[in-house]
Amino acid sequence: MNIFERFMKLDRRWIYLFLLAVCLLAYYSDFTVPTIVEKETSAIYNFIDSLPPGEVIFVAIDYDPSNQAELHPMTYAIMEHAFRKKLRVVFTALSQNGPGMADQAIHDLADSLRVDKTYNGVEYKGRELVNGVDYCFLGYKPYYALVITAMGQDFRTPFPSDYYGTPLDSLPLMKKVHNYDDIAILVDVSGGNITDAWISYGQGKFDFPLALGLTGVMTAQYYPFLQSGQVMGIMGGLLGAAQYEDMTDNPGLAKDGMRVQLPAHLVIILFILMGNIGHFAGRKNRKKVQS
Amino acid sequence: MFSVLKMKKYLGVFYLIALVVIYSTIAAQVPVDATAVVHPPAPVTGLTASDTDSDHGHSITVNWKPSTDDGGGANSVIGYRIMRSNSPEGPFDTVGIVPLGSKTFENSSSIEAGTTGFIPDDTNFYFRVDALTADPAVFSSSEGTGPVHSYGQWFNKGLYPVLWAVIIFTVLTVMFVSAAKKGKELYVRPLAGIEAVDDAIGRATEMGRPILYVFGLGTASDIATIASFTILSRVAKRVAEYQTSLIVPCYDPIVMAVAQDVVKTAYMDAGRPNDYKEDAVHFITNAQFAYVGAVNGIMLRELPATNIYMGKFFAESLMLAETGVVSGSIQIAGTDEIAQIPFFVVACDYTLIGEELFAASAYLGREPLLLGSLKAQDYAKAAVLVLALFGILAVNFAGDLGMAWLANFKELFKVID
Amino acid sequence: MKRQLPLLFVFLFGTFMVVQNFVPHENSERAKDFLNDWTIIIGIFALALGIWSLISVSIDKINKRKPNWEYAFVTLVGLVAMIFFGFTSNVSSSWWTYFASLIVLLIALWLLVQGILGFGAGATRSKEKFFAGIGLGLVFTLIAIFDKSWEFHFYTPEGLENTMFKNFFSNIMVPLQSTMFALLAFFISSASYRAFRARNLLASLLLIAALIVMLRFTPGPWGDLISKTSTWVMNVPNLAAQRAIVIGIGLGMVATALKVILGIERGYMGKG
Amino acid sequence: MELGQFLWTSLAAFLTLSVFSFLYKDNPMYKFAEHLFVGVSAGYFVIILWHNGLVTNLYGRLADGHFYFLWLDSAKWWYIFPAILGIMMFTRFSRKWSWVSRWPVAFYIGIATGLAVPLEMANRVNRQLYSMMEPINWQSFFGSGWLDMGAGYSDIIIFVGTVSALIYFYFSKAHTGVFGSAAKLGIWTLMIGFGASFGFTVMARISLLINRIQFLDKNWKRNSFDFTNENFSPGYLVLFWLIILVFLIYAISEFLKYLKNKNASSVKSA
Repeated sequence: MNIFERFMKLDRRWIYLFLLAVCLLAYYSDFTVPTIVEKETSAIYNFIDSLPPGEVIFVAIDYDPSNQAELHPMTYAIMEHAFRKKLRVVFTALSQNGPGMADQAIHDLADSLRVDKTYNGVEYKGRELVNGVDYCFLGYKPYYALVITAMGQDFRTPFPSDYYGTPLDSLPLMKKVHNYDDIAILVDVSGGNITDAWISYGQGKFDFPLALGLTGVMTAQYYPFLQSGQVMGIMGGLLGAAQYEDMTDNPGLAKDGMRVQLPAHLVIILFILMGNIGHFAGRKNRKKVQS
Repeated sequence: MFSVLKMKKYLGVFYLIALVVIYSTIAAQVPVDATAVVHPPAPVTGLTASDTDSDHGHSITVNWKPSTDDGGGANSVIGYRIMRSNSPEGPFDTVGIVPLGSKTFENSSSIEAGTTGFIPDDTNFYFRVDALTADPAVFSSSEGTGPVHSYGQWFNKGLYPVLWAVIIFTVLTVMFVSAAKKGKELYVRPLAGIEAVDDAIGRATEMGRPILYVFGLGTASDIATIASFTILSRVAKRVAEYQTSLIVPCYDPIVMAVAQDVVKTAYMDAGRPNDYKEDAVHFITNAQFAYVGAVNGIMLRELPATNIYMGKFFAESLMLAETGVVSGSIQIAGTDEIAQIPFFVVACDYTLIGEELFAASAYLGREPLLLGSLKAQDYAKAAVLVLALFGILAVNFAGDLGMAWLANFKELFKVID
Repeated sequence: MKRQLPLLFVFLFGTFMVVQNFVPHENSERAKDFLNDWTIIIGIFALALGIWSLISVSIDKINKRKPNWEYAFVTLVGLVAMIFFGFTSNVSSSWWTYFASLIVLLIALWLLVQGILGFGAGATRSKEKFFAGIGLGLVFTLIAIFDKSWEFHFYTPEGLENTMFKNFFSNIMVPLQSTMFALLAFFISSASYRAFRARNLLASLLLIAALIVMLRFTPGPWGDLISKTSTWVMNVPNLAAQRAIVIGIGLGMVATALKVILGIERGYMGKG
Repeated sequence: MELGQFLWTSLAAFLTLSVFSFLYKDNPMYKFAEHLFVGVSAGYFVIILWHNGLVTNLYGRLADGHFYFLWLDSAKWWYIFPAILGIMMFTRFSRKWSWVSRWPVAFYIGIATGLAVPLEMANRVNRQLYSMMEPINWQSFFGSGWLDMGAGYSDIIIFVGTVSALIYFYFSKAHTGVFGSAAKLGIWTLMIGFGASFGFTVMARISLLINRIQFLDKNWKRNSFDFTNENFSPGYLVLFWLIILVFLIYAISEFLKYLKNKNASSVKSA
């Protein structure tokens, strides 16, 4: 068996081993993968970045733990950016298994905000996040379409109290926040069809700036809404999250992920090329034999 | 796309300028003095209320002409309040508030009595619309309208295109099926995936190894699964004739029950009822990945000669197909789940793409009745092609040719729920 | 009649549902909701059939000492434990009676099912096994009645909040689920290695499109060009392909459904 | 992390590693994980369907908080019918009455097919046909820059691609002549589409792997070595290494087996 034939008939387990080794190596190493920032993502970043301190943004965390790998990085990137900019965040989790995850996210964020950091040359002092002042977690209610519509009247209609049981009226943050008119932008991070409800029942009826964070597979489906202007920006999968992290100069989960993604893709492409080289070289050899 | 986006950008600027202009005119007109009285705006006119069409009842649509002070005149209107009452004199209750510029409001409720805002059918209501100003105390009411009552319709007019499509398609199917019954010869082009099924069963017999038939995650209410039952019945019949063994692990209990029936009948038809084993078709579990794990285990332990995947598949498509490669089986797949077709195409020896799955039952049986419906499908496809071609020409050129009425040709096909 | 009646049912209910779709009236909505409930309820009853199939196949494996029969115990214990947890409330004081009764329940069910299956197969001592199972079942019932630290709840979903139920869910089901899913990372690589060979024109098209899209986020001088190309491929040729498949599938589905309603296709009844 | 939680996490880690070991080949650890998964998930769905299906959709409607004799005088007594149909499924255990079990199936399939006809026609045929008739962007026919998906030519490519791919699906006409060329264009379009969606999915699948690596690293390994944890005991480390050891021993034994086979086969060939 010459080398080309070996290329063609590699045991799949070598591929697995090689892929795993590369993934682990990349996971534990420390390099950054440059990403090209796309317009769809920078639109979201620029909008949030230009908001004055004290403005309220709304983050809808609409995914299950099964989509955590792709979507959690977006939530972290956007919320940290907002908190560092002294914006305030209202968020919901309208997916059944989402609330626990959202709760964990806000705890993690509170931890990382206690530390002083410098992003894009600006120094941000560490501070303590206060529930009800800096953020408000509304929680989960079933029938997302109805919840989204009802929130157009007042957030208190579906959520009289927040996730932790405190009545909304007693939270300082919510004093002046009643419905979508009081928020600067709504970012929907979603792994399912709740996005459609935000577009048609939320944005369509109440007309607020809507940005989407979607799983990679869903992204292509929502480009038409970007073109029609119903959606002001889209972050697609881990790639979108990595772009956002690049812009905020705060490499996190997504950049970690991209560090594995790029070599993993390259490994797969390498094996495809090897198979093809083997195929063509083998064909040449066979032809020689025939002639 | 980019040019469109750019235009949008300019539109934004335009809106911004327009907003500034409007705002400054309002600011100029409204005295800065806070104690100044807001004059009641002109009331809305032309108020009509009627039952909402093509719905389940319990809904009334209110239409009006906006106040002359809405976006013009004194420009004092900020919105409209829709009021409803059981008698012309009142008292009126608020049923909705809409922003300025609105001309219509749908007052609707669910069909269950006792839910909030329930609107009983066949009950007279009277409506009034108030033009609201920034001062809650200052508004002007329109003339009342009514009585009006809601009622359910027996036909949804938004579904006309669907109705026609279903009727025409049914007629086509019945026509071709009865033509086929009369013994008219129908040509169908060969499908590689179908022809492979017979060879695959033969191969399994030679190797003395079983055949694995997988329905995927479909329930018995998925049409793909129902089509798959027919394919299974053909496969099982041949398996019985060749005296090979068959394994059908199931994800859905009803699918399991039906598949047991199908396989049993097939064995009886083949004249070998004693060869049928009750546990050939068995249930595994209702969880996607546990099911996949178990089927993968079956593949590596029983080493089936042939794996047939027909039905509805999700992420497990590639997991099954790749494990099947390891166990050295010939694999034939067919699914209507678009996202999974690429994986089957890549990993399986033969793949029935989308519609071919539904045609497979007809192909396998070569029964004229079922082949007749293929002909109907082809005619329907031809109709789609012709209509689409005509539609795209009409949309793009009818206006230029002075046939503006044709430009809206595509609206004939719009489905409104 | 045994065969004609079901066909009639399919025809009547099928036609009714087709017509119902065009009738928005509330009576038709209610009828649809009601019939939908039927399918749900039939599905739940059918699950009992499925579970019985799982149990009997597992026990058959054990009794006949088929390959890997030892593992069938794992399935059975997992199944019974999960159901037991799902019907009981949280344990307030001592855990040992809880787990002791689970073990008693397992043995009782084991004997009972062995007995029932034995009757069918005419095995020896199946009667003894059956009654021993019933006896142990009684013991279990007594523990359940007299042990006040935990109790059964069948009509209210307390069991869903049971600690053990939740732990089994989040530490057995969830990690297994995500790991099984994660195997796809490996399978997708071996599948693409094996299949993406430029053997002919079709395979080459498949290969090139896949490569372009896979390379879409590679940094470098070509990065922008490739990323634009991949967006275009995803939104133009891919859209065309998907649309055609959707229309084809739609017609295929409607045709199949019509054939079933009209009684032309009876594969689901074993008559092809 | 408390001991109890750590034990559960270690179990999860063990199961995770077991499933990954399947990539090498079928082995006892995988068999254990697989069979456990089947049992637990089946039990889980029994419970979920009982509490969220049977109780809410059937019992709740029949009983509505009161006791009724056989529920015949219940407010929604007609829910007896689906229950009877459901029970009919069990007649399949009897040889004589098993034909009755076809009734509920017939109801089920009748309802499913009846629902599908107008819905699939509307969603898959009518709506797609409607969206095929789009105006072509003549203003910027060549678009801007490289491969512009909003440009006029892209609109035309979409239309032509759809039409030709539909022609490929023709069953009753041989793919020859002009028709055959169109069908060929159709299968090209399909293949490009398949390749693209395959390549697009790779990223999401790698993400899943990363998620598992993160779980093993952050939730399990880190807690095993977390000396700052107040609940920490050497048992944490022992458990960690024990689980690793299981897989290590398996790997070594497989390797020895491999060496033995290799020697044996080389002897044979000699």
